[in-house]
Amino acid sequence: EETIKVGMMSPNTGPFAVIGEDVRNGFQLYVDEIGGMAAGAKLEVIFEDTQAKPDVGLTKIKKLVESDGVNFVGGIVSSSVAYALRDYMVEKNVPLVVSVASADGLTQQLAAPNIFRTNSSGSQASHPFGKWLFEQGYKRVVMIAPGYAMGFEQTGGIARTFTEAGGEVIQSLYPPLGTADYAPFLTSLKIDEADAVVAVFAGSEAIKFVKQFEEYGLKGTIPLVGTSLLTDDLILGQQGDSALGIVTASHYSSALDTPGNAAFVKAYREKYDRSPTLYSEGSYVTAKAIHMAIEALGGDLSDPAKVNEALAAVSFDSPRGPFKFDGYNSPVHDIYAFEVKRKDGELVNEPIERFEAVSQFYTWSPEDYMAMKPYRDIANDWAK
Amino acid sequence: MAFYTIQILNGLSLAMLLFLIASGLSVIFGLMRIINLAHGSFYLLGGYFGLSVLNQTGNFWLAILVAAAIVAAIGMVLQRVLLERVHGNELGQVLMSFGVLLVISDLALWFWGGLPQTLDRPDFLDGALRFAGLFFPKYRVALIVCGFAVALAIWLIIERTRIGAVIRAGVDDAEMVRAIGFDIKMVFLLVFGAGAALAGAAGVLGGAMLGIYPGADFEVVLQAFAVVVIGGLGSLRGAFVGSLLIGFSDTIGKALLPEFAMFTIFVPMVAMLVIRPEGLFGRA
Amino acid sequence: MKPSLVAGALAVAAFAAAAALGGLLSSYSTGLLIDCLIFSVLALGLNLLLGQTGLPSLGHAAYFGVGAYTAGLVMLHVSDSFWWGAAAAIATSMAVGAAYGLLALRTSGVYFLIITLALGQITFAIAFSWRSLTGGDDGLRGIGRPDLGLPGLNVDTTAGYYLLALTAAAAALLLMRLIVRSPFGEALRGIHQNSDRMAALGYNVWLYKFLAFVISAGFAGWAGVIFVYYKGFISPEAVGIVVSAEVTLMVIVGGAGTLIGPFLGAFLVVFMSHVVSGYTDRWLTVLGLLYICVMLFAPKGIVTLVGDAWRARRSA
Amino acid sequence: MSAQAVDVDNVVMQFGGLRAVDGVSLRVGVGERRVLLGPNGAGKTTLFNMIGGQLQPTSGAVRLFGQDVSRQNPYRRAHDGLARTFQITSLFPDMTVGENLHLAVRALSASRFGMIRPASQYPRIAERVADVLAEWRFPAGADTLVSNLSYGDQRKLELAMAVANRPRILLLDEPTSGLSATETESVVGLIKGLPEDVTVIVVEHDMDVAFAVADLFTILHNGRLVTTGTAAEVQANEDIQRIYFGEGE
Amino acid sequence: MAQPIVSVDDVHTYYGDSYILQGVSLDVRPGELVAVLGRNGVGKSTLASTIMGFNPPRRGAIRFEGKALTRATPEARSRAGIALVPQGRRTFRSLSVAETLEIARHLRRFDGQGLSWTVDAVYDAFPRLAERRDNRAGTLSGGEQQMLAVGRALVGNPRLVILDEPTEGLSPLLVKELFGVLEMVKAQGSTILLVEQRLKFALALADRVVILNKGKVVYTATPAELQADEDVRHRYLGV
Ligand SMILES: Nc1ncnc2c1ncn2[C@@H]1O[C@H](COP(=O)(O)OP(=O)(O)OP(=O)(O)O)[C@@H](O)[C@H]1O
Ligand SMILES: Nc1ncnc2c1ncn2[C@@H]1O[C@H](COP(=O)(O)OP(=O)(O)OP(=O)(O)O)[C@@H](O)[C@H]1O
Ligand SMILES: [Mg+2]
Ligand SMILES: [Mg+2]
Repeated sequence: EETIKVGMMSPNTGPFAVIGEDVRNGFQLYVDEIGGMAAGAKLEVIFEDTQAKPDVGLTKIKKLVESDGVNFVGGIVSSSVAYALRDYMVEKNVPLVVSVASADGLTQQLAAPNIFRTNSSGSQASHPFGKWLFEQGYKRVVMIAPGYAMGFEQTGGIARTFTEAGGEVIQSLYPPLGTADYAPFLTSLKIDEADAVVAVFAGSEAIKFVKQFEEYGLKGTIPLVGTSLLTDDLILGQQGDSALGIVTASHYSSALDTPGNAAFVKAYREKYDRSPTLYSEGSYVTAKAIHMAIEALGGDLSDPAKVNEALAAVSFDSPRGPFKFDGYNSPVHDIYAFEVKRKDGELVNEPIERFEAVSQFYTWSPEDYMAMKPYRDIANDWAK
Repeated sequence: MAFYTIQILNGLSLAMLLFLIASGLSVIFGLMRIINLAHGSFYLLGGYFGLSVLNQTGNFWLAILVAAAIVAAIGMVLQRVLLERVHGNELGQVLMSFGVLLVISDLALWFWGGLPQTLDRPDFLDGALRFAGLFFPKYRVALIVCGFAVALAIWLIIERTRIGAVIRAGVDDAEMVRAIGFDIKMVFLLVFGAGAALAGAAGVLGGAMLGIYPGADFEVVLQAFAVVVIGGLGSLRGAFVGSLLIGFSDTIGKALLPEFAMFTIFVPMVAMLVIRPEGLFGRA
Repeated sequence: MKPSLVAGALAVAAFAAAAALGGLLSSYSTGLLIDCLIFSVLALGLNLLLGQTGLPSLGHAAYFGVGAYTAGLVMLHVSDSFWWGAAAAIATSMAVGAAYGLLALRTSGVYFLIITLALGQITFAIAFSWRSLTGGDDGLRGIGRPDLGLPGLNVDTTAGYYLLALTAAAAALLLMRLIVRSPFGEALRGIHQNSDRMAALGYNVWLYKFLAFVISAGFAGWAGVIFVYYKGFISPEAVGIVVSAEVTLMVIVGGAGTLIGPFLGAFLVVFMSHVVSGYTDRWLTVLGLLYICVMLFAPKGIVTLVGDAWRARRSA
Repeated sequence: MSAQAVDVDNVVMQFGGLRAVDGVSLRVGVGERRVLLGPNGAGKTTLFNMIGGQLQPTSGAVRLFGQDVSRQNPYRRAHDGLARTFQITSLFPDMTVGENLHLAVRALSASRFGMIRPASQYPRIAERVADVLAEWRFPAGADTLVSNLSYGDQRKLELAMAVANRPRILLLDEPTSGLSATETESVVGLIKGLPEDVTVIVVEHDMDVAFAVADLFTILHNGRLVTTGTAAEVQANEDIQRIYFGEGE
Repeated sequence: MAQPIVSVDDVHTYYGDSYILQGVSLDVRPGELVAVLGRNGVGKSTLASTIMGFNPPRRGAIRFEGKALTRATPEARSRAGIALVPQGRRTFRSLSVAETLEIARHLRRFDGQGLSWTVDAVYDAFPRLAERRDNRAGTLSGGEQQMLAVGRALVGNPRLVILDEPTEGLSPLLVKELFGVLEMVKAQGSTILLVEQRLKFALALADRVVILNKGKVVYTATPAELQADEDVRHRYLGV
């Protein structure tokens, strides 16, 4: 009996461990759903810990490719890890399906036939959201986000469409990653002059930020909006009522009402006793994309070019809705605006608006888009 | 004006949190010269144990007490079983306590999961104080008061019981301290336990302000060491002033020069050490 | 035969055996060995400060990172020559080492530890935030394998690069051996034990410490060169406190103040974090327990323990 | 001009509220043997520390062979020919006796910054170490770790390291304290056997030793120089008898 | 004769592999002052630290006031009434004079015979220490540290004081003072074991002298007998 091997890379230790767990769970759930078989072959999944360190990630992926001889690699949470692996994977021409890392460049300037991504790219959800914010009546905003690529890209996307629509960014603050206390930043925000605060944080920082936002009396004074990491399903419970009313944008929340989602949420909860998140869903979709490609090829993975083509061509219904790749192997999917609400006693990210079939290039052509300066190099230039 | 008032209060609250974390270390490291990187683990464990107690009972004060007690016990076992064996071997202490830090953080991840957790504060400390058009969280006010109280208490204990002198003597020449009749091992053990208890309590207090999550141990231990060293080894006053300095330089720096936020702790730290190579109140 | 000849022959044999290993092992295992060698060189350099001179630097990743970034930038913007890259990298590392040394050597003991830590974090912050030069948190990528200018030597393959790394590490070891056994090295040991007396005897203690600092930074830069050409990228993580702390632990585990200790420590720690983590999620617990056990049974490091046992047997 | 070997000019050393040395001037000619006497805490070691460079005077100047060295580091003064011992033994405890002497002998040689040739392969230095070892005889052997030496032998090594480099000025801070009678005698012999042009200043509480090695005596008290004189003068001076020997009150 | 206050019985002590005390036996009776003499490196300090409990003997027994102490910890011995003035002073560098005396007197108070030592009594005996009260021991002059080490031992009001070369580094004046102090201690009924290089000093105080050579007791006598025996003096003490 033939075996097809898939490597899964995620951080199992350190601050990102909990995301890594979601990534493994989502993948495993799908593999279990198909009985561990693809096109008649046994699907073997090998998990490796990237430790969220680029050079460790590179060593691990070398093990997967050279020592274990995997046919696909999925996973990857940190963008810096993804960047570190990219050249090696392109050289080896083994398909890499990134489930979480959102760095824009991976599927834009650095796009390659064997590099795929299943979650939104950094600014993908921000583009429609920025325009929408303006349409909601916000004219002037202040932005705050962690001072690294993720923060720059997610705020950048909002800032671009928001300002193009006629809005104004009056201040942008980028506290360094790992900031213990947001008090000095919160108390420096020019909220008197703004209609809303745009914030992008993740994990423990998001919890801290949202709590401190309330502590300093800002909640209720000025709306807080952002991208989904700020209140994702993983941390929402910890944020408690402080998060109520926050509006964010993303392609997924467990509260989505799509045909595929209810069953997915149910299965996931049964198996792992908690709600799925955009991390586990992204990884679930990774598994499904890989599976679909194997099926399309009838299990024959001998020609790398064909494998890449098969992957690029997959399209299916996923928990988030219809899923397919664009010409640069990044997903085209619906984006939502969510609002944190309490439903049946639980906090959920309730969809309040849908933007259909959004690609990473939004309304631009890929060429025009990539000719613009990347968001991560604009950072502080939005506020005038 | 209001801007500066609030930043000063911010700085003060961060400083007092730092001091609460560093006070235990100031005793263990400053006085006894035991390099215990697992101090961060004590903080982490304190936070998690406090969380568990809080989830069971809802009593914040009980959480502090229980966390301090459990962590003190763990600390004493660690000292007796492990750290004592590398007495006087600084590099050995670094490695051994780092090993302990790894084990504890990994087991904590296993047991409590990787999700960042927050500790609920007592109701009367929720919300904010309003004065002169300013808005400042009550919990932070309590933290500031608490920091000053702990500083005073430790200072009094050391002065009153002369235990400080015995400990310092023990660091200079443990054998001779035994020769004047002190069971130096017991003294060290108790002091270590007290330092651990302080860290455990700080875990609950800090957890309620910043949350408790994997990796907090490492962050905390670095800051605590920095504070104690900048203040000058063996000087509680130093640790206190060191906390204030770092708290203020960090807060004010970030408020005034947000673009240089990554440098607001370390650049002042280097500057201080270059100007005062033995810390603010250090006596070598 | 003279003992030194025997030792020399043994060393050559060991090198040959190690070189042959590269051909026998799988490319993944060979790659792991390269990782080990890189960190060995870094640890070896740190050991000159930590073990030899008694200066506990906790910011050594800074010089490693400066070396790696410099070599990477040379490759991306200037030349693909290994020698140019290496020379520039080592020189820059040593220059940064000299600048930091001037500041750090005002202090001693734990104060030194903290100031080097702070300087390391400043370097990290620079690498992280100077996006136009360093690529920020994304790092520098797309760095190719260098041209050694030596016909017949192909470092594009893992096995070929392994030979380069092995030679680089052997060269570092030999150089360090010379330094440690030289009058200079002996003086560093003296300073470690009693710097006041050294000064009274006529040694310029500060200058020795400073030179040791700069040389040690040079070794770190050399390690950074081998690192960056092998990985093809460099990002701020490599400059941060985690790497600095790891290297320090490697030195202590192996045995501070010994020549082989840093190698042993590096191999052990790299092995643990790559291989054991493939078997259990709790590998950090295993690593932590290893540290604890080493200190329980070999408080001066493994090499020292083995050395002592050997001497005891010989004299018995 | 015939410079003094050591010329201390009105030096003051202030420690917080305490003037440990309070305006002392002292001139010791080339080849002279001088003993510093004074009660405990008189400031003798502090004065030595200022001459040796371990402390910088609060005010005043120290000249060696006519050169002002007040702001010079200890190592520079060692190169000017100054060597000293410490009252509280100051050795390299984890090295052997031989290695301690190696460090001492090498301190002034050009090879001290050598980074290539092994330290053991400098014949001239090895020779000198062997000479010193032969002269001083350490019963435990040259390969004994210093931390395993008895206190007396450590004191002896302290001295041997100071003279190993044939200094021109030698400061000895209580060289015989802790030594048994036999060893004390041999140290006295060694001091007396030093070449004539070596200037020696000794702090010594053992009067037998003091009278044996020196011709002139300088008395310090409470940080001040009381007087300088010959053995006879010292013995005849009532003040000195009172403050130092505790007689005649 | 009275029961010995401390009796050392065939004690063998090692440092690692080096065999230092090779069967030393020694009795000291209450109120007696026994001087231990011998050249450098013969094991005098080792004997002192063996009695204090720093390095317990491999073989042999030590009894104090009739109780076996061979395996007791130093702190237990201290509390039983033994104090040590170690060679090389070993004062607590970072403690002030006052702090040192304060912690040293802390635990014990004997309802001793005669006058008991208080911190003030130490200051009276060594006025210099009173002046330096607030200075850290690490900055004291050598002689001052020696006084402090003696004071530290005395404020515990021990029944047995072991002094290891206490006159080392003391000026003649202070040697005299110390002499007076030791006479006073003796007069109070404490017992003293004195290791000394200064023969005159030791002989003037001692009731009995013991000479150690190569880890063995080679001679026991009264001071007068030793004075008379030039051969022994020359052979073992070099005078
Ligand atoms: N670093 C210092 N800080 C404060 N006081 C000091 C320091 N060094 C020495 N002293 C004080 O200065 C005085 C003189 O000390 P010094 O060591 O010079 O005396 P000394 O004459 O050598 O005495 P001894 O014969 O006892 O060795 C002493 O009272 C001592 O306590
Ligand atoms: N820590 C140690 N480790 C190993 N050997 C030691 C140690 N301390 C002392 N020795 C050895 O033990 C022997 C006796 O030393 P001890 O200090 O008891 O001599 P001592 O009679 O007090 O001499 P001194 O008059 O010089 O003080 C010496 O040969 C010495 O080298
Ligand atoms: Mg002196
Ligand atoms: Mg002795």
